[in-house]
Amino acid sequence: MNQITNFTKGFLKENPVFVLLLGTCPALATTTSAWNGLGMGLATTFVLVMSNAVISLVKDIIPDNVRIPSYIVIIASFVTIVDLLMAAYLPALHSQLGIFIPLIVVNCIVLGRAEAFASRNNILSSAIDGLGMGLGFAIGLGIMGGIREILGSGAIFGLKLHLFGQVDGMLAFVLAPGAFLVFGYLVAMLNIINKKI
Amino acid sequence: MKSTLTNMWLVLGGITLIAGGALSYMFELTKAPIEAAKQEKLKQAIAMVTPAFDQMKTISVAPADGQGDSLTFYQVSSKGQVVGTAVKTWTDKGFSGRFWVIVGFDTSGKVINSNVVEHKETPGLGDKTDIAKSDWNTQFKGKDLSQFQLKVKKDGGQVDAITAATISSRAYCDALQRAYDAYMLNQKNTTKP
Amino acid sequence: MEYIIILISAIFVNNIVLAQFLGICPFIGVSNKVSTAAGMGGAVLFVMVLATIVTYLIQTAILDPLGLSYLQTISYILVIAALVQMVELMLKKVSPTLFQALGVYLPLITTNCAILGVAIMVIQKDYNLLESVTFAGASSIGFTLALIIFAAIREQIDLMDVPKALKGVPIALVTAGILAMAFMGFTGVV
Amino acid sequence: MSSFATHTLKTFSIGGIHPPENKWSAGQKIVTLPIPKQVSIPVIQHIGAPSKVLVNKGDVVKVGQLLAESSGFVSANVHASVSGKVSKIESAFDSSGYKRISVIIDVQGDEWLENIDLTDNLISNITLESAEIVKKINEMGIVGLGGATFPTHVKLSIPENKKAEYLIINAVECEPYLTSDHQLMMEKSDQIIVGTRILMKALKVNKAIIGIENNKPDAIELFSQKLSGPSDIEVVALKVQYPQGGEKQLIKSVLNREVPSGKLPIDVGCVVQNVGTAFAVYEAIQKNKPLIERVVCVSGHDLKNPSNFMVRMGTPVETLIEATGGVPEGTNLIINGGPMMGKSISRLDVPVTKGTSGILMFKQTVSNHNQYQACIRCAKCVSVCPMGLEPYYLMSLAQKNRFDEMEAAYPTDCIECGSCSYTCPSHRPLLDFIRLGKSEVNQIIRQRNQR
Amino acid sequence: MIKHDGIIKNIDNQTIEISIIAMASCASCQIKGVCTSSDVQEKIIKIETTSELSYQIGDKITVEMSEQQGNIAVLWAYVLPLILMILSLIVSSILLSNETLIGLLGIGVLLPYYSILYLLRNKIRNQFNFYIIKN
Amino acid sequence: MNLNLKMSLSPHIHSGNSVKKEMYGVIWALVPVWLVSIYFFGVDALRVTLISVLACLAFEWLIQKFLNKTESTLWDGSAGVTGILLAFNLPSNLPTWMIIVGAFVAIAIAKMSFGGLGQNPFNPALVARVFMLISFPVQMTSWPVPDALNFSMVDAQTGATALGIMKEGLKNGEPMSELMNHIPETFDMLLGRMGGSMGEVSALALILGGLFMWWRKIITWHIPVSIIATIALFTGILHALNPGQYATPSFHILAGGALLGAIFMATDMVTSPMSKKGMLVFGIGIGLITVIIRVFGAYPEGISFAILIMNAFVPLINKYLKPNRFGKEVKNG
Amino acid sequence: MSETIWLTIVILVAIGSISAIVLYIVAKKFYVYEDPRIDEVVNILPNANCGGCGYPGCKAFAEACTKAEDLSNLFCPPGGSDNMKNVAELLGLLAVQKEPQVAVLRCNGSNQNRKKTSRYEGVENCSIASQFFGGDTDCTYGCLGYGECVDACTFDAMYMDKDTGLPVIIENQCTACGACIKACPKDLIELRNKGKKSRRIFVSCMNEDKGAAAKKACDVACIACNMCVKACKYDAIAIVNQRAYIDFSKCVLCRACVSVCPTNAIHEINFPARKVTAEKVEEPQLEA
Ligand SMILES: Cc1cc2nc3c(=O)[nH]c(=O)nc-3n(C[C@H](O)[C@H](O)[C@H](O)COP(=O)(O)O)c2cc1C
Ligand SMILES: Cc1cc2nc3c(=O)[nH]c(=O)nc-3n(C[C@H](O)[C@H](O)[C@H](O)COP(=O)(O)O)c2cc1C
Ligand SMILES: Cc1cc2nc3c(=O)[nH]c(=O)nc-3n(C[C@H](O)[C@H](O)[C@H](O)COP(=O)(O)O)c2cc1C
Ligand SMILES: Cc1cc2nc3c(=O)[nH]c(=O)nc-3n(C[C@H](O)[C@H](O)[C@H](O)CO)c2cc1C
Ligand code: SF4
Ligand code: SF4
Ligand code: SF4
Ligand code: SF4
Ligand code: FES
Repeated sequence: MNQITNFTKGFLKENPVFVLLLGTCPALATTTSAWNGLGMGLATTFVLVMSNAVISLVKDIIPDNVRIPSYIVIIASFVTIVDLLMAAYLPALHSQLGIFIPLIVVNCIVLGRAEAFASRNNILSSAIDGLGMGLGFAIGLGIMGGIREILGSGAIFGLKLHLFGQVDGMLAFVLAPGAFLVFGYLVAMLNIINKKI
Repeated sequence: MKSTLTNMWLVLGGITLIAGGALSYMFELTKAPIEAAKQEKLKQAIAMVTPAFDQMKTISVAPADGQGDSLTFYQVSSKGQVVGTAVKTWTDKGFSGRFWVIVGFDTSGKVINSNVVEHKETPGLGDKTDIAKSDWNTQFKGKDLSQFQLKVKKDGGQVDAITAATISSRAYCDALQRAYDAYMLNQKNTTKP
Repeated sequence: MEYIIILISAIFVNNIVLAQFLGICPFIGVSNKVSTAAGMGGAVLFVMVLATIVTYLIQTAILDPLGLSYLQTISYILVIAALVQMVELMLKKVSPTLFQALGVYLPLITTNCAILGVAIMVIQKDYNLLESVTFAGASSIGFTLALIIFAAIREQIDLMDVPKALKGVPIALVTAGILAMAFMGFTGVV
Repeated sequence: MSSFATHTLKTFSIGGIHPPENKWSAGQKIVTLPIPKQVSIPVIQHIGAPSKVLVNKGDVVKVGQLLAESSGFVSANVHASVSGKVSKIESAFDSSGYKRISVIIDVQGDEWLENIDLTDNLISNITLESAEIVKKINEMGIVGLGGATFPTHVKLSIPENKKAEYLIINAVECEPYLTSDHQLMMEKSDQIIVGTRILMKALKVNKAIIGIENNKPDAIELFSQKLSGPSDIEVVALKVQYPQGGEKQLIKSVLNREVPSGKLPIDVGCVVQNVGTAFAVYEAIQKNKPLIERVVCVSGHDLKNPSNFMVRMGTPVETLIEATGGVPEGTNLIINGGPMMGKSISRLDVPVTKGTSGILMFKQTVSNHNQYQACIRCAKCVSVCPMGLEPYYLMSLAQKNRFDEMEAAYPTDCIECGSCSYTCPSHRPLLDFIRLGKSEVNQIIRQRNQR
Repeated sequence: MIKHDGIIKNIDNQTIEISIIAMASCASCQIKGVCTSSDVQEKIIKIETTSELSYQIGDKITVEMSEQQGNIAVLWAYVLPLILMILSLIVSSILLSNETLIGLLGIGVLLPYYSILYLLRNKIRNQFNFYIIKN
Repeated sequence: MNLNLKMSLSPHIHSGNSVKKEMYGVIWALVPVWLVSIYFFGVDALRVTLISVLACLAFEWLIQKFLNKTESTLWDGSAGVTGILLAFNLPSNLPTWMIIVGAFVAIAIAKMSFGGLGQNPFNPALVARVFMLISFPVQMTSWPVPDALNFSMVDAQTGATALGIMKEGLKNGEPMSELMNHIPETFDMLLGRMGGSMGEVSALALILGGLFMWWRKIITWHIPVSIIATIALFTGILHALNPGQYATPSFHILAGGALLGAIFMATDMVTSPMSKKGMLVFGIGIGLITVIIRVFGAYPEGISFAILIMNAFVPLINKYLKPNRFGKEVKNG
Repeated sequence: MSETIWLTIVILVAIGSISAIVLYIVAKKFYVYEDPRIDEVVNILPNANCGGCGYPGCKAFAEACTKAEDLSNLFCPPGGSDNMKNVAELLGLLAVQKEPQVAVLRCNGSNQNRKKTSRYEGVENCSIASQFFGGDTDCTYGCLGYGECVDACTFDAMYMDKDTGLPVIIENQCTACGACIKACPKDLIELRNKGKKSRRIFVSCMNEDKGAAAKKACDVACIACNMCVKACKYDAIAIVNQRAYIDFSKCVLCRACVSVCPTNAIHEINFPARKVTAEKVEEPQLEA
């Protein structure tokens, strides 16, 4: 496969959030603002790239029967590493994302990519695949966070936009209902876009 | 690869071994920064409501009326001299759920500053009690609570309530009152360094 | 009282799906029929409680005393994965008929997300064992409740002429959004 | 409304509607229509298997002569309604809009078979035995005249493990506009009573009930008078409510018995027959007269003379209409039967058959089945359905071709009364889709039973 | 009724082995290959028949089971052990104070439960009926 | 001979009822309420209603024309009803743009996303109201104090609703007897002389409208009666147990939106159950949840949430509480 | 080495190996090797998920293919023979060769050829209409024109021609999945071999009435006059139920029958034009 399409497919055609609907929980929970969404996405990207690379490196020595447990250990290790690093150096973001950092380990994209891609391809392709998918995820979360932030608190990346006069924004968008609504309409939009191209 | 019992053991053992090694190394590496970050957070919260300090002492104190969970006192001192106390206090009168506030008193019992630690109030309403969202709680700065009527104006006090969030405003006052009462009651034994 | 508060809170006020955003995948993906949703709820209930007990024990008996709580993620996920499989294996050995009936009846979801999430949350909330079990049970009841309501709504929507672009997952999400809005009415009940 | 209007009037329990009655031809004496020049007699005029044609082109037949013979248990004989020469045997349109094998007879005179008693004498003495009655009813080609044209002998042949307790005579005529049963009752009450007794004898029951809706006070009075005193036949006045004429509803109304879903009236010990059928039975048994003519009510918007006619089977519908003064200007819908259950017809050369109870000519019709809106889930259809079904749901499933699921919603219970479509504010053609679903579900059930 | 399409894999005396291809809701899903939340693997169902039926290996068939039976299965497999587990937790927590022990007792109750299930396995088998319909 | 006859299937006659007639019936029933709200809230009441209705119609038209490309149902009145009921759920001093946002949520999100009239599982006006309540809590909880025939354009004074006063007071630990002094008289509540949303203030006008709809057979009694009865019963029990803590049933029924909700919003046929049994269960559910939220929850008013929550249960209710089928159980007399 | 590192490794290895044992046992009992070829087969397939093959979706079909020992019972109509050949190649099996087929409409009772005798104002649904009456013309066998077949086609291979009132099949889009055949209550659609150069000849009429009645109802009805039967040298035509039927396994596309038909009931498709005899309503790809 061409490395470029390999890299870009995660953006639109196979966008993990809006098309494949993987990792819906973090997508809903952590997108209260653009930074949070992006942060979560990048953390996932890190895990994805690293675990894809490592798995493709060791794929040949892993016996079939312990494939899944081995993958889980590898992935979980990277998740723990991200968790520790963020706690140490990005404490504010870490506390915002909370429980959803350890939950990266069960995010379907990570294990799914390991199974479907990294276990069959070389290290470079796997890393690129991970990066593409991860960035697709991160951008998706970032956009969703951005929309919710603009509508919900009238700001983007923390910058106040003063859109709504006497109120900051429509609070529903930073709360649970807004997450579902924005997600729903974004999925629909990507449906349409993908059909058009 | 075909699986046999030995290669499975070897591989899985190897992977966990390496993972364990890497993780523990990482843990050792980040231990200090994490601890520092945690301390930093607390310190910042305390520093915001107290004068500059170089030492801190943590004490757990029961509320003045003896009801409910105890409060945490962070007695701060500079150059061996107690300069103030930050009190982490709570109230259940919030709009929803328990409401945690930290308030700093100087040695005379005046409020230095106060802020929200943790709350479940509605974003946009109750969260205006947070200094990051609005400067509502600056009205308590420097107030001597023995003179200042710690009640919202509607209830005959001196506090301007947040528009449409009287409940949260009241709760905040309640938390401060609890801290103040406990502080005054315990002042005798806590002023000693 | 403590337990009742945990129960009501986890079912209605902080519903695991509608407010905590855990287990969304099965919620969106598998909730098409009411009967299956109810059955699945039973399965999740059992697995969630069992997993919570085991991970709680691991945390309090092994990780905490040894100062290794940072191994939470990795050990939980391994244990949960193994546990779920073991239950299945037991069942198959013990009563092949039941196993088959379940095989026909349910898409066996492991809802890793929700199970791991609840296991971690009980530790974060400093619950004791019984509180943890209550919380896990209540969370899965909340999950089942949301799933059943949602399955019924989707059965109905299935008969409607939803605009093409919104068919399927998008309209399910919009519905979930409105449902979450409605459930916000329970704010402050506990 | 009348002296019988008491608040204790009986009716059925669930659903029902009350459309404007518009019984314009009420009270019009039954006029015997002249015999037309040519008749076209389809060999299938009943529910069941088509009959086998016995005559050939060129044969000369007499009135009452057997034209086609019943070809199975659920099937019926067809007799010549006129005398003359068989000019053709071909498929011709009947009122269903499909072509059917029909015997076309060019009328010559009016020659009857000798054994038919053409006098007006009332013969009340029933000489035949139960089994003989059923046999003769079969021979005479009697089918139910209440609309379904179900062969009467089949209904009278009670399966061995069941027992009839009541004969119920359906004199409800709940369809708006139609008056044929009403007029028949006013003019042939004695014959109907004898016919009822014949049916009772055939069924070996000693109790019959005639159910009449309260909008026919004269008929109620007449029959009550004739049957006053302790009698084996009881007259029950019923509250006006469509579709009280549906046999399950009627049984519920008069006896408060509920025929279980998927079961027949006989399962609750009842047999329901139309008054017209009772009259036909009388004529068949006592007078040897096969079912060759019936009362047809002709009515409609702006019609000059709404009438009730006694018509030979096979007479073109056109003849009836002309006798009432022709199709009124602006008529755009002609219905064979009542407005709730009848079928529209597109041509006037189709024949009157055993099932034709009325011909209605309408100007503006409110029902346009093609312009309907989305269901607003108002539950009106649910509340009027006499069978307690959920028409909105059945229609949605049928629209989406989800017939598998539909089975669980009991479309087979639907009696096709049309109350749901009548009442739906969104003008949804509920019954159209339910009929479709019904036939598909029946097919599924049949397939399953075959396995 | 719950219906699944399947293929006959094996016929052995009175037992028919059917492979259920995929759960209906997953069959058309584009990511079922990578999904970990639902089990989309092949499931093998063994059905004992009493009558000689004209099935062949490779026949496409539909397996049917009533929803009620499904619910009974869930009851036996999950709900009852859950109730036992919770009861055992409550009882032992009244008697004991060591949480680890309480927890182990809670889980431990599953062992006798499964043993009982094992003893009852033939009884249970008679409670469940699957129907197979040839497509 | 070709008469150009129409071939159509039975039945050939129709009751003449139509969606339009039903919807305009509701609009007529709402007129008294509207007049009362204009009487008390002045020009602002007019403004809010007008904007809300126009915005609802506009969104309905735009979406049907350009997005869904379905036939226009603009004039069947359903969007109008949604607009009016939405307006009746708002304080009369709400800024115009917020009303438009609400109309958008009602029509675009809650109605058209599901396919339009008849397809939406949730009551559009209530989805909008709850959305706005969550989004604009300040504006949505400051109620203008009613002032008869005040047509001046000056901003009216704002205050809390009777329920709001009650909730806040109880949170603050004030005793019920004390609180009752701040609360309007029963008679005022009947007429509408109290703070609140435009449509909920006058109990009499609401009941009048309800009776009109019942007479026109637009609604049946089951839903409103079961809601009100449940609220009365439940609050009655609580009041009897502890009068110092819980208000009287009549207060709970007359203050706030209980009547508006029970008569006009819970009865929305699209989002309520199909069988009579179902309607009763639906009503009881709404009553219970309303009281739970009002008495134990954070929100002073609970009927909007209660109706939405029960809307979610409607498909389940429809599935398990079917109408009595003829011949299902054999009843032989 | 610090204590943490020690403990970590010990605990992790312990937990890892315990769960690994469980997972191993389970995997051994449960794991079904998912044939990677399934995905490859899916990639070859048209991925229309139309169900034409009898499986719930393309993936299920692919799975069946990889498991099957021979492909004789497996055929994907949309993909056609070429596609199956590729699948077979990939799996190292023998493919079934089926002549490519296409749907044809066996009714030419357009608005022009068949006059309306009544006005149907019912639900526009062929099944419902056909249950109710024979149709709004005197031919009770012909197309009702409410487009149920068009709705059934998932490949957009059909549309209703407003002028003729008949459905039209777009030849190169039709995959011969047969959905329309199931949908049509009048059984008017048939799958016929595409024929050489996509040419085919068939009788476009299903009327069973006697000649005169049929002709009266519709200008292009087959009147069972036997002319074509006589004209065909290959015995490909037979008259059953008052209408002719051309067996496409015998027809050699000689066109002899076409010109003798007095009512133009026989259609030829994709033939070069010849001397103009009568106007014919043809399928549109002739122009295209
Ligand atoms: C969605 C919503 C959220 C609210 N959140 C809060 C809150 O967090 N804090 C608060 O004091 N009041 C909150 N309120 C308002 C209270 O219910 C109550 O109306 C208000 O405190 C009355 O006080 P006022 O006199 O300040 O208007 C909220 C109201 C709504 C509708
Ligand atoms: C297969 C079949 C068997 C029937 N057997 C009996 C019977 O044994 N006894 C009876 O009273 N009616 C019998 N019926 C007649 C029906 O109950 C009913 O009268 C008939 O379908 C006409 O009903 P309608 O005029 O209400 O539409 C039978 C009908 C069918 C279709
Ligand atoms: C909706 C409905 C309405 C009916 N109305 C009448 C009616 O008014 N009069 C009548 O005799 N039969 C009516 N029938 C037919 C009866 O159900 C029943 O078939 C008939 O009375 C049996 O008698 P028969 O076999 O003598 O026709 C109606 C049937 C249905 C389904
Ligand atoms: C009795 C009745 C009550 C109604 N109540 C509401 C309502 O509360 N909210 C609303 O948006 N529409 C209401 N409508 C209008 C209509 O049903 C609503 O717009 C649909 O839900 C849109 O599909 C009502 C209509 C009727 C007939
Ligand atoms: S036609 Fe059928 S579904 Fe409709 S009301 Fe009558 S019985 Fe009920
Ligand atoms: S009467 Fe019409 S609109 Fe009302 S529920 Fe039935 S189908 Fe729907
Ligand atoms: S539905 Fe008919 S026209 Fe469409 S692809 Fe299938 S066979 Fe061809
Ligand atoms: S071919 Fe058949 S399905 Fe298609 S429009 Fe004609 S009648 Fe209807
Ligand atoms: S991401 Fe949470 S269940 Fe899938």
